Amino acid sequence: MAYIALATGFLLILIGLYGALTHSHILRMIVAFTVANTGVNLVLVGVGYMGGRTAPILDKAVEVSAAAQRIIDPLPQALVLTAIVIGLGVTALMLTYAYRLYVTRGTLDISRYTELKW
Amino acid sequence: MKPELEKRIVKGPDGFEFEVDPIRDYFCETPPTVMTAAYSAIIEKLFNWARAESIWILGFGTGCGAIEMRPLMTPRFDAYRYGVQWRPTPRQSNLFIISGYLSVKTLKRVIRSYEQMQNPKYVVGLGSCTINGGMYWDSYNTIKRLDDYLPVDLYIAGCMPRPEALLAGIVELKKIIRAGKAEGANIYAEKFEWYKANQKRVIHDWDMPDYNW
Amino acid sequence: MVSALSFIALPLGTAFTLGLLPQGMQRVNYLLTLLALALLSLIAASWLLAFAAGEIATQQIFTAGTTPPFSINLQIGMAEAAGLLLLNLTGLLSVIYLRDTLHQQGARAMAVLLIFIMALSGIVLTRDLFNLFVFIELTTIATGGLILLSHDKRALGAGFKYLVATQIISITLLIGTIFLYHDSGTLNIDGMAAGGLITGESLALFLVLIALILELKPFPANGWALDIYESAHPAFSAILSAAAATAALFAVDRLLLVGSNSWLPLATAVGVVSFVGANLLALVQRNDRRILGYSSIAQMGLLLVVVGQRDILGESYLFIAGGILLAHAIAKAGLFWLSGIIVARDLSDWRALQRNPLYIFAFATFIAMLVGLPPFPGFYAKWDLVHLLAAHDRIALLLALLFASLLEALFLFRWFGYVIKGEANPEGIICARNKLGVIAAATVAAWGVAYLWGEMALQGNLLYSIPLLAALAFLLLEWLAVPYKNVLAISVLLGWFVVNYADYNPLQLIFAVIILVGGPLILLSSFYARGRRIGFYPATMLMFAGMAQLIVAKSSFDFFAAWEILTIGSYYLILRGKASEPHAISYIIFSLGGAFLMLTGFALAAAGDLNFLLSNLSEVAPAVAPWVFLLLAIGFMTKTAAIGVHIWLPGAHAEAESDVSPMLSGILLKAGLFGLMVLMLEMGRQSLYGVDLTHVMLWIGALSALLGNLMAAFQEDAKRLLAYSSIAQLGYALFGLALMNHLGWLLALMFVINHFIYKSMLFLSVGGVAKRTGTRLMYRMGGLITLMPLSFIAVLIGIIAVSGVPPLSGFGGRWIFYNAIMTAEYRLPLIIIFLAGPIAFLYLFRLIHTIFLGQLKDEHRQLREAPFWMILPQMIFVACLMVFALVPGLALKRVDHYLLQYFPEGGLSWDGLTITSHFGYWSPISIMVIVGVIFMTLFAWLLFVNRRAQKVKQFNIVFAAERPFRPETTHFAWNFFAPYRKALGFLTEPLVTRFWDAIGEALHSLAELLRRFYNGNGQTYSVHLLAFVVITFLLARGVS
Amino acid sequence: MQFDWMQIPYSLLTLFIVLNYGMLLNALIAKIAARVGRRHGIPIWQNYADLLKNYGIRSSITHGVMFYLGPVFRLAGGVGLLLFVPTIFGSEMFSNLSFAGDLILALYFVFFGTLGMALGAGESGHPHAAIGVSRGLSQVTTAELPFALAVFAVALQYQTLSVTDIVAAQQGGFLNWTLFTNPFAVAAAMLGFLGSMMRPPFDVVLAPQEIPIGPPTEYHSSYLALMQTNRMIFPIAKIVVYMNLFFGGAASWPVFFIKVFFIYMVSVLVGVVFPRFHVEQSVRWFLVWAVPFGIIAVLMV
Repeated sequence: MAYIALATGFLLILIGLYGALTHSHILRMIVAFTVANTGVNLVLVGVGYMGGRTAPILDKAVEVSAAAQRIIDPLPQALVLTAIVIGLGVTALMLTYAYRLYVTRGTLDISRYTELKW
Repeated sequence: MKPELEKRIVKGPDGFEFEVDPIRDYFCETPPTVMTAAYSAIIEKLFNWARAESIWILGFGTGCGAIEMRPLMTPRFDAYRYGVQWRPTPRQSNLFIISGYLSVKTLKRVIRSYEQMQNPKYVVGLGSCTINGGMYWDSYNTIKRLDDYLPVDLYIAGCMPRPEALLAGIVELKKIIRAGKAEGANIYAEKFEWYKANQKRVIHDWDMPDYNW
Repeated sequence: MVSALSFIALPLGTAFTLGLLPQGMQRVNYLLTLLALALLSLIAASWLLAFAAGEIATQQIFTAGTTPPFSINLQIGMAEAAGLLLLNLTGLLSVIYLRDTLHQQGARAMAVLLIFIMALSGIVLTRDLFNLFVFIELTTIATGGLILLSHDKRALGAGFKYLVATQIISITLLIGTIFLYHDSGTLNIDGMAAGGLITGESLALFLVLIALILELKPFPANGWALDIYESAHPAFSAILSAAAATAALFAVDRLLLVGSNSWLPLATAVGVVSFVGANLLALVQRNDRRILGYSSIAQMGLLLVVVGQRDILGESYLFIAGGILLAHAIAKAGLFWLSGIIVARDLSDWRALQRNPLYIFAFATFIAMLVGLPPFPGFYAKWDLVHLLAAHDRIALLLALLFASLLEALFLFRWFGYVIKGEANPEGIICARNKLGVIAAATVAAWGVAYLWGEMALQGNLLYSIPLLAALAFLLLEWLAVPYKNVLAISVLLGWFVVNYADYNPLQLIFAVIILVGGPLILLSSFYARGRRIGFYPATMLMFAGMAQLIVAKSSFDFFAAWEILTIGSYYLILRGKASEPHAISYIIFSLGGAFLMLTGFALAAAGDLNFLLSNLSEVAPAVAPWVFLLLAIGFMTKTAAIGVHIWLPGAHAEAESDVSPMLSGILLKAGLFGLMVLMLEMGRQSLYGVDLTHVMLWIGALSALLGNLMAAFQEDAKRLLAYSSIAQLGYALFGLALMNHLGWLLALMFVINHFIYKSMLFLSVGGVAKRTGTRLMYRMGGLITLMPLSFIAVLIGIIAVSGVPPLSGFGGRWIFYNAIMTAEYRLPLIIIFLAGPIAFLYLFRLIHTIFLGQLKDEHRQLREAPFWMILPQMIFVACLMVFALVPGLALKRVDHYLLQYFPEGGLSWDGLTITSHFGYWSPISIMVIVGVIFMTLFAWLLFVNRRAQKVKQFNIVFAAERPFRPETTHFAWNFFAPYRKALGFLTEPLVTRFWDAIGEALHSLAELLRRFYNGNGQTYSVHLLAFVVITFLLARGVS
Repeated sequence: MQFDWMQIPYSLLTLFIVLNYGMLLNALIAKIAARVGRRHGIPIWQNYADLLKNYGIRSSITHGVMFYLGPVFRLAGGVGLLLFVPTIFGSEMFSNLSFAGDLILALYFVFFGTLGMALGAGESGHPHAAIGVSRGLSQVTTAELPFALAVFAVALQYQTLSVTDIVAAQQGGFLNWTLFTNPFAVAAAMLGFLGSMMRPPFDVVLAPQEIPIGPPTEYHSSYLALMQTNRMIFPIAKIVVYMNLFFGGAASWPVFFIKVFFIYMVSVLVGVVFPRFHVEQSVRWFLVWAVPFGIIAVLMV
C-alpha cells in the first residue's frame, strides 16, 4: 500500500510539474502546482507509513504502554498538516497575484509577462 | 591684397579677441641700411679677395638665359675652378644672375630673392634683354632696364651670350669685387625709395612688405 | 540575556498587535514596528557583545520542554548573533527608509515586514530541518507580499515568477526532508550529522541541499531573482540581498554538516560558477538594480565557495566568511538604498550623485567594499582565503575567483567612472532625510566593520597606519580652499619624510626622497588651482600614503595593502581628468589584475603563512619559486607599464590633469620598480622550464624601450608622447634590473631618479603649455619660444637630459648602461635596446620643435607664460638636474655601496672628480666645464662677428622666391616622421591593444549571448531550476 | 689622467692642425670627386676662401635665440668630440681632454651638435629645415645602430671602454688591428659610417633643390661660417674615433693624416658611385645589410 501511495505521490508531482511547465495560463499553473503539492503530501504520508500499524491516536484501542510498537510515527503526519497549511497559504498568494495581474494587465498568459529579462 | 594677408580678428584660446595684421605681424618691416666695411683696410682686402674667390650663385633661372648657366657646371666649362658654385637658397648666395628677359611677374620674385640675399651681393644682367629689353623692347609684361629695379654690377651682352661669355663675365666681376667696387647692396639701401618706386610702378599687385628680410 | 526566542516571539507578537490595532493609526503602527526592530537589534547586539567578550558559550534553546529529536531546538552562537544583528539592523534601517511607503501601505505591510524579519531570524536560529522549511516558506510568502511595496508595475509579474520558482524549491525541499527523516529518524540537523546514518551519497540530502542552495539564487538558475531585484522596492531589495541571502547562507552552512563534508565540492562548484557567471553577465548590464542583483548573486557564489572550502579554512572560516558576508551585506544594502534616491534607472543616471561629495564618498565606500579593497573586511578575508587556497594547492579555484573578482571590479569601477564623469541631471535625485540617514548609517557601518576586521586580523589593523589616516583626514578637510590644503599636504609629506628619514636604507631613501620630497615639489604646481578642488587631495594623499607604506613594508600583507591603497588613490587621481574615464577603467583593471597576480604569487610563496615576511621570499620552496617570481614580476610590470600591459598608461597620463600627470609618471610608476627590486633582491635569478626569467625580463625591458620610443615618435598629442616615452624609460630601468649585476641596478636607480626629474618637469611644462593653448595636439602649437621662454628652457634641459647627451645627467645613465652591459650574459636583447636609443631623439626633437619652434599660430600670438606655480617647480627641477648632472655621487654613492652587499662585483670608484668603473671613466664636472668653456668661447666669437644681426619675424624665410601662405600651412609638424613610419611603422601596429580589446570584446559578447538565456518567461525559469537540479546532481555523481 | 693647464694650448694645437688638415682634405676630396666627373675641380685653398667670405659677410638676420645658438652648438659639438678623444696614440701632448670621459662620452657627444643644430634650424620656422631634420634624425636612428653594435663588440673584445686602452691593444703590427681581429664589427661600423658622412647615397637630408639643403636653409654669413668650420673638423673627429677603434689608431701625425684620408675615402668612393636613397630605403638598408654584421660581431666576441 505504502508503495502505491509513494508511486502515486511521485506521479502526481510529475504531473503537476509537467502541467506547470507546459501551460502558460497562470491559473492552470496554479492548479498544476496544487496537484504537485498534493503529490508531495502523499509522498510525505507514504514515507511515514509503517505497515500493519494503526493511527497514532492514544485511546482505548491503543494502550499508552504499547503505543511505541503499535502506532505509526505521528511526525510525518504532523508535517503533512503543516505543509498543507503552508501550501494553502502559498496558493492563496499565487491566486492573489493572478487576480492583480489580471486586473492590471488584462491577461493571464505568463509568457506575456516578460518585460523584465536579460 | 590676398585674403590671407588681410587684417583679421582672431580669438585666443582663453576667448580673448584681438587683431592680426599679417603684413605687420609676420614680416619684419625695417628698411635696409648701408653697411660699410667694419674692419681695418687690410682685413677688408682679405675679405674682398675671399669674396672674389668664393662666388656663390643663386640657383634661380629667371629667363631663357638660364639655359646658359647649366653648362658652366659641366666638365667642359667647370666654373668651380674659379671658386664658383650654385646655392639653392638666397641666404647663402652672393651673386644673382638675371638670365635674360625678366617678366613683371618674375620681377616680384627676383626682388624678394635679391632682398633675402646678404650684403655684399652682386647682380649680373645676362643678355641684351636686361639692358634695354632686347627683342622684347615693346612687350607689355617684361621690364626693359634691369638697372631701374636692382643695382646691376655687370652686364653681359648678347642674345644669348655663350657660356664662355658668362664665364668671362664672372672673371670680370671678380675683378670688380676685388677692387672693392661691387657695392650694389649699399647702393640699393641708399636709393631704396627710388628703387621701390620703380618696382611698384610696374608691379601692381604689391603684396609684400617693402623690404623682404 | 534575553532569550533567543524573542527573535521569533517579539516580531510575531508585534505583527499580531499591528493587526489588532484599529485602522488609521499609521503613526503608532510605524513607531511600534520601529520599536520592535530596534529592540531586536539591541538584543542581538547584546548577544553579540556577550559572545565577543567571551562571557557565554554557544547556547541551545529547547522548546516544548523536551530535547531533540522530540522537539525543535534553536542554537545561538557568535555567528548567529552576528547574523541576527545584521538581519534586524537591515530590517530596522529599511523600515526607516521605507517610512513614507509604509505609512501609505498601512499596518499590514509593516506586519509582513516583521514576519519576514522573524522568518529570516528563524532560519538563522533553527536547527530543525522541518522548522527550517517552515521559515523558508514564511519568507517566501512574506516576500510575495513585500514585492508589492514597489511602485513598479512590472514587480507583479516578477513576484509571480518568484512564487513559481519557490514552489519548485519547496517541493524539492519537502521531499528531501521527508526522506532524510526516513533515513535518520530525526529532523534535528545536528542529530543527523551526529547520527552518521546519512551518507554523502544520499539523494535526499542532495535534494535538501540543492533546495537551500537554490534559495541563494545561484547562477544560472536565477532569472526570477534578478527580475525581483530589478523591479522591487530598493529597500526591500536591500533586505533581500543583505538579509535573506545571509539567512539562506546560514542554512546551507548548517546542512553541509550532514554527510561529513562530502557535499562541500558541490557548494564550491556551484559557488564558483555563480561567482564567475554572474560577474560576467553583469558586464553588459545598464540597469542599476539589475546589476546590483547580479552582484548579489556573485557575492553569494563567493560565499558559497568559502562555505565549500571550510574544510581547509580552519579557524579563519568565520573570519573570512564573515568578512565577505558583511562587506557584501553592507555595501549591497547601501547601494540599493542609494538606488532608491536616484530617479532614473540607467547607470549613468547616478551622475546625480555629483550634487554632493558625500554621496560620492558613500558610493565610493560601497564600491571599494564590494571589490574588497583595503581597509574593508573583504580585503582581509580575500587575503586569508587566497592564502589558504594556495596552501592547499587549489590553484584553479583561486584563479577562477580572482578572474571573477576582476570582472566584478571592471563593472563596478566602470560604473563609478560613469558617475564621476559627465553632466549630471540636477533633477535626478530625490533626497529625504530619513533615506539619507540610512545611507549614512550604512557608510558609517562600513567603516566600523573595516575597523573591526582590522582589529581581528592577524596582520594588524590597516586603519592604524598613520599615512592612511592622514590621507583619510583630508576627506574631513575638503571644505578648505586649495592653498590651505596644499600647504597642509606638502607639510604632511615632508614631515613624514623628516620623521622617518633615519630609518630608510639607501635604496628606500632614494624612493622616499622621490615620493616624499619629489611629491611636494610637484604639488607646488597645484597652487595654481582655484576653489576647493574636491576629491583631489584625499586621492593624492591616498596614493602617497600607499607609496610611503610600500617602501617600508616588511610583510607581504603590508606590501600588498600599500599597493592596493596607492592603486586606489592613483585611480581616483586619473579619473579626475576631463576625458579620462575609459583610461581610468583600463588603469584600474590592469592594476587590479596585476595585483591579483601578485596576491597569488604571495599566497604561493607563503604556503599558508598568513603573515609572510618579504625577507622570506628568498626561502620559498624551489618548486614554486619560479612561479612566485613570475606572478609577482608580472604584477609589478603592470605598474611599470612594460610592453604588453602598457595600454593603460598613455591615455591615463595624457588625460590626467596638468599636475597629476607628473605625479603619475614621475612617482607612481616607480612603485612597480620598487617592487621588482625587492623581488629580485630576495629571489635572485629564477628559471622556469629552463628559461631564465631574468632573460625574459631583459627582452621585455628592451622591447618596451624600443616600442615605447617608436610609438612616442608617432604621437601627435604632446602628453601621449611623454607617456609613451615613460614606457620606454621604464623599459630601460627594467632592463637594468634584469641585467642582475651591480651596475645594472645602479643604472635602474639612476633611471629612477633621472626619470622622475625630467619626466615630471616635461609633464609640467607641457601641461602648462596645454593649459595656455587649450590643446595638447602639437601641430596646433608652434613658435611659442618667445612667449613661453621658461617653459622652453625646462623642455630644452629636459630633452637634453632624456636623450643622454652630455653634459647633463642623462649621459650618466648611458655611461652606466654601457658599463653594465659589458658583463651582461645575454647580448641579443641589447641589439633592441641599441636600436631604441637614437629613436628617443626623434620624439624629443619633435616635442620641442613642434611646440616651441617653427611657426607661431594666429590665435596664440597673445599667450602668456605658464602660471607661476607651474613654472616654479620646473625651475627647481632644472636646478636639480644640473646638480645631479654635476655630482651624481650625491645620490648614487651610497646606493652603490649599499648594492655591494647584494652584488659584490663591479662597484664604481668615486675618488675625486672622476667616476671609475672596471672598464671606463667619467668625470661629470670636467665634462660640464669643458663643454661650457668651448660653448661660451664660440658663442662669444659668434656674438662678435655677428653683432649686427637683424631680428626678423616668422615669415621672413626664403620660400623659393614666394612667401608662405599661412602659419598653419608652413609649420611642418603633423606626421612629422612620415618616412620613418613608412620604414618602421609596422612595428607600431597596435597588436597589444587589439589583443586586449579582443579579450574585452569576447567577454562582452559572451555575456551578451549568455544573458539571452534569461528570456523573462517564468516557465523558462522553472525549466532552468529543474535542469539545474538534475545537471548538478548528474555532475556531482559523475565526479564523486 | 688628470687635468693640467698645459693641456689647453696642446688641445688648441690639435684643433689647429685638424682644422687645417680638414680644410685641405675636404678640398682634396672635392677635387677627387670632380675628377670622377672629369672636371678640374676647385682649387685646393677654396675652403679657406669660402670660410673667410662667409665670416666677412656684413649683414645677417636672426630668427631668435635658438637660431643664433644652433651653429654654436654645432661647432661646440665638433670641437668637443675632437678634444674628448686622444688624437695621437702615446702622445701626452695630443691626448687632448680625454681625461673627462671614455668612448661613451665621444659616442654620445656626437649628438650634442646635431641636437643643437636641429633646434636652431627649427626656430628659423622654415618647413624645409624641419623636413631635413626629420629625415636626418630618421636616418641616424638606424645608421648609428651598426656602429653602436660594433663599438660594443670592440669594447667587449678588449674589455675596456677607454679609447687609449683600445688603441694600445691594437699595437704591434697591422694584423693586431680590429679590422683583422674582428672583421665583422669593422664591416658593420664602416657601413654605418657611410650613413653618417652626409654623402650619397645617404644625403637626402640635404637634398639641395627639393628642400633647399634642408636644416641649414636659413643659415648664412657667420652662422654658416661656424657650421662650415664644423664641417672641416667634425668628419675628422669622427674618423679619429673609427681610426682608434678599428684601425689601430695613429702614433704620429703623418700616420694620422694617411689613415684619416683613407677612411674618409671609403665614403667618397661609395658616394661618387651610388645615387641617392629615400629615407625609408636607407633605414631598411641599414637594418638589412649593416645590422646583421653588427649582430654577428656582438655574438661572436
